Amino acid sequence: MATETQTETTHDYSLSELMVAAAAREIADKELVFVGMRLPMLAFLVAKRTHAPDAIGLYENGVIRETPAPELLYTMADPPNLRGATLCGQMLDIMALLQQGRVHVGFLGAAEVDRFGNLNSTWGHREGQLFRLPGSGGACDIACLARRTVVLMAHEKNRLRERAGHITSPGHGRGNGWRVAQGLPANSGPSAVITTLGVLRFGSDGEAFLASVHPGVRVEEVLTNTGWTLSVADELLETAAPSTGELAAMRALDPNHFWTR
Amino acid sequence: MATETQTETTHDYSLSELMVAAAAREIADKELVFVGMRLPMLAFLVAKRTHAPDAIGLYENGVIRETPAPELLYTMADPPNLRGATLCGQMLDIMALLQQGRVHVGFLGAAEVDRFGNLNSTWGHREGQLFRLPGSGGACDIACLARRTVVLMAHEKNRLRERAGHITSPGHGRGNGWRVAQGLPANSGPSAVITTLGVLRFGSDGEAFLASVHPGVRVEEVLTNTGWTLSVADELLETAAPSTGELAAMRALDPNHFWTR
Amino acid sequence: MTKTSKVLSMQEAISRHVPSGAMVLMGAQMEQMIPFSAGHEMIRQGRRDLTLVGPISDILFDQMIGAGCVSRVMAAWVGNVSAGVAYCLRRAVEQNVPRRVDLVDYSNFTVALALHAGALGVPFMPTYATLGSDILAKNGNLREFSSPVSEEKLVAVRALRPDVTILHVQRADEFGNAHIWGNLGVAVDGARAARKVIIIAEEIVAPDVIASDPNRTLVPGFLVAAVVQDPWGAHPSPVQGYYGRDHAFFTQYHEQSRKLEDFEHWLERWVVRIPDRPEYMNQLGACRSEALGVREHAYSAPADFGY
Amino acid sequence: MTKTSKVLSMQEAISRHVPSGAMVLMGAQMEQMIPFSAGHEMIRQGRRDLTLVGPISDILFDQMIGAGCVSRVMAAWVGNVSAGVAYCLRRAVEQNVPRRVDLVDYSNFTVALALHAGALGVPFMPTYATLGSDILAKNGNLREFSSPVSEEKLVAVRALRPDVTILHVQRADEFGNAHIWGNLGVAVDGARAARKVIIIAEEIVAPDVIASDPNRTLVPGFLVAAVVQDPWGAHPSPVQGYYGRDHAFFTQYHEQSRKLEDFEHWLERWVVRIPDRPEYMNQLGACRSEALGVREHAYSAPADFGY
Repeated sequence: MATETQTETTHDYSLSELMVAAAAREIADKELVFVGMRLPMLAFLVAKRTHAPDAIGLYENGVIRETPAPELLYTMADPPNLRGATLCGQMLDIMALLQQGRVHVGFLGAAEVDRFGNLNSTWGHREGQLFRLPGSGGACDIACLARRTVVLMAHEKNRLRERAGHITSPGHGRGNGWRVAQGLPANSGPSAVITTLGVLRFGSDGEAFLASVHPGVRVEEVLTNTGWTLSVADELLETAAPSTGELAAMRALDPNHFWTR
Repeated sequence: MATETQTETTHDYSLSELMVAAAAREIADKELVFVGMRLPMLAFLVAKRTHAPDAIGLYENGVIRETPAPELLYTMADPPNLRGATLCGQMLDIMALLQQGRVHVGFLGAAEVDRFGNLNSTWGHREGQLFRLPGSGGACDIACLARRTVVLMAHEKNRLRERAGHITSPGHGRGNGWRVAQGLPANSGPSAVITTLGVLRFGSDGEAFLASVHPGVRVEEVLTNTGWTLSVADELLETAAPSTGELAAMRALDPNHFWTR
Repeated sequence: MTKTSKVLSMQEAISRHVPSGAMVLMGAQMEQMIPFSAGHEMIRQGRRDLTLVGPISDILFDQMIGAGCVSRVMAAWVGNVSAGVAYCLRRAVEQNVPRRVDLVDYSNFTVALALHAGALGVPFMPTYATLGSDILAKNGNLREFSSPVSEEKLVAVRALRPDVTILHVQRADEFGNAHIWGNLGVAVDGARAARKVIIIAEEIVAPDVIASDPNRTLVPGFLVAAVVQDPWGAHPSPVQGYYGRDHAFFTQYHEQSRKLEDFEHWLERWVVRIPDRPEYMNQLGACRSEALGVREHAYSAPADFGY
Repeated sequence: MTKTSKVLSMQEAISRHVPSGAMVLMGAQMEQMIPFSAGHEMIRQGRRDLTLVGPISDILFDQMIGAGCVSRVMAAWVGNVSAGVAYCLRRAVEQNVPRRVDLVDYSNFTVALALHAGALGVPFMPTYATLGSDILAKNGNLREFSSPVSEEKLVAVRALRPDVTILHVQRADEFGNAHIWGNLGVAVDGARAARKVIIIAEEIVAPDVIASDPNRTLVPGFLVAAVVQDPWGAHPSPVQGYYGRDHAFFTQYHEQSRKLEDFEHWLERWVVRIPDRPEYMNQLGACRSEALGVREHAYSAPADFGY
């Protein structure tokens, strides 16, 4: 590991806040970002207020925003997200930008992710029982068409599985050029999976590897909680803690920790 | 002939006015009408002010109007046609209604029409020389997709040809189910050709026949000026003269006879 | 002009235009302007075997599934956007309670494209979306094919034409010409693809108001079968410029729909026993509705259509 | 925010963003808001080998063809809408004067669909339009194919992505966010399909004015390469809310372009010798411009984006 782990550090930030900060750093300035809901929405707003002031947010309900919404959003169609938007239009207006390949990064959640970054948000399973989840929403579209996708999810062994039970949103499929063989755009696909324990990235073969662990997390803990034999980066990093500026931004946006509880 | 021709009648209306009135009568009340420009535009407005007050006008630049424009229009995008419109939108909004089969009747002009109602508005010919015309505009789309199409044009032998030199806008092709074989919608196609001499309609085999002659026109005159051996209806009619109401409507709209000179 | 008004009461509009077995599009504007009052009236009138269509549904579909109105859902996402899963959907799909519901899974984009194809009058729309997914593998309305103009794989999204599209809008005239603003989701194509459109309006205004801005008239009246004036009909979802989202109501519904028995109480209390939206708002209370009202108006700059 | 203004002079905008050989979309709003001032600047800067794209062109394409800027036109209709044929087009096509121009004939709908495909990021759009026509037979960008979801013939309209789309609009902010109202033609897809967009605005207004009505912002600034403030830049075509159509100018052009020599005089007088639009308007005369001005304003009813 590149930096020493400090297993007993007293954090002055929550795990959610760490994940939001890590997600925010996946956005470069001036990029077009398919924002989504919940933690990614917060991550986008944090990025806007810190290192990526000119990032542009796309919301699949038909909204494009260059200025951050002035209030906490519970949904992308909350009135503060529409007033003063760059553009309010149809879902197709937004999806068109995605399909043109103009969208740099999209954020996704999922019930399951597998070894090749395929996502399941349709059918969960618990103790051998299938249970129904809400479904794709725009996740499949973003996973197919954004240049990069970033997933945020809890790191649990039955959610990081060798093979997703249902491919709601294709990642690298079975690896090794699978996306291109399917007809998906070149230079698209999963870029990072930010979990409650660390950050996974993807090799050129399409397989996930552990790129960083969160402060205080042991590598063994990550491996034990992953449903396949997870490779570890030669130069494993420690996920950088949220900066003061990032924390200030997210707390200003979500003072009651609705999304970062 | 159903009514006696009166070859020496003194008309108190112009030939253009007769044609506009005949065109207006092709519109039934509450129909969706692809209006076009020039005489058809006037015909639509006349219909609105007389027998078809609830006809709805569609303009391919993206305008839908239920109320007639308050002034004479030189183009469909003249400001009076937009103010107070039912809808202003994109060309696709209008073409979508056409392709859905919702449009009852569309009006077209052409340089040439042939035996089966195929239209040429791309390449003219005069004394063996081809000359370039403006092209389809929306004519081809309307000819393909409207339930009925009505053509207005001058009746000249070199314009009513056995076979159009170029099929800009398909009519009944070569007749006998040709449209359906091409993949065009069932129950679509040419309905009437209103010329300076009479009105042609189409048999179930797709071939044009003379359905009425304008007051004062002899059948021989029509036949001589048609580039193929034109069939004549068993019950040939005389085109009804414009009514007082129709004339009043068109003169109110075009007092200086810009379109009906 | 001999035009006749299309204004009906909610009861009449649903009674005349939404039969059992119909394919109904609701929630076209995503989390905004969900036609809850129309859905509730369908529950009260005992509709059965509906096919519900929409990109997402923020609890309305869940309520109608729980009430037994639905036999099929064609959607990308059914749940509770700010609170999580849809319990009635889960009970229906996992346990056939109160009855079996077939889910036809789409992505948001492919729902939009299916309606776009319907609106454009073509049998399908091409897309790269869903390639490689199990959505493509399992949804018979999505089919892989080869591009006729390039060496590419594409997905053909089969056109959908709902029997009825129900849109909640800010304002309309009595003939159905409707102004909508804010995020539009699939409202435009949803209306134009439909065989019938029902407009639920916060306000019915003079035709001149609508005609003053024909670019905002996203649904022309000639496509509309009925217009219902039903203020607050979208609650708990927001209507831009009229009221905000009642987040707490969504959270409460989440808790109160977790168990079947609790859901049945919720349904009785908020739908079955309620005759109409004014009574619903009475029950909600003036205090709550005032808190959701507009605190600061923000009017659009005028566009001059003069000449 | 570190955003920088995109405002350029017309000379700079054309010089930087419209090279010879480019595929340029103009006239997207049909007979409204034709970017004459931009086209005239291209003539003055001596562009060559342009491919012009548009559904129709109300004399602008004819002028550019006559000036020798154009080697190809992909359009449905090139002429003079109120007066008739386009004489420069005819001379070019029939006699290669001043140079040969290739015409790729479309219908209006297929131009719109080609741009729609470009805007949607798919290789083609399906349609029934042009089946059975010589337009389909002769245009290589239209290809018949079998529907992958039904037993039907369809036409695949290949996507077009112009190098530059030039839109004349009512108002924009300095970042290119543009409000357009009235008939939109193919402006929305035309802008979104393009690799670059140049906005020619009657007015540059504060960003707040644009942001007050995000539903009217049909072109988001991040797609825009340059914004030019050029009042009266669309004359003789109309700009709703700003000025009417100068019908007489179209008629005069018709007469004055009939003969090559007369056209050359016209071009010298109205384009070559004129440095910019203010000088053009001086030459037109205040009397004429006053007559074209708005006599009666007609403002849109406000939409409330508040909450």
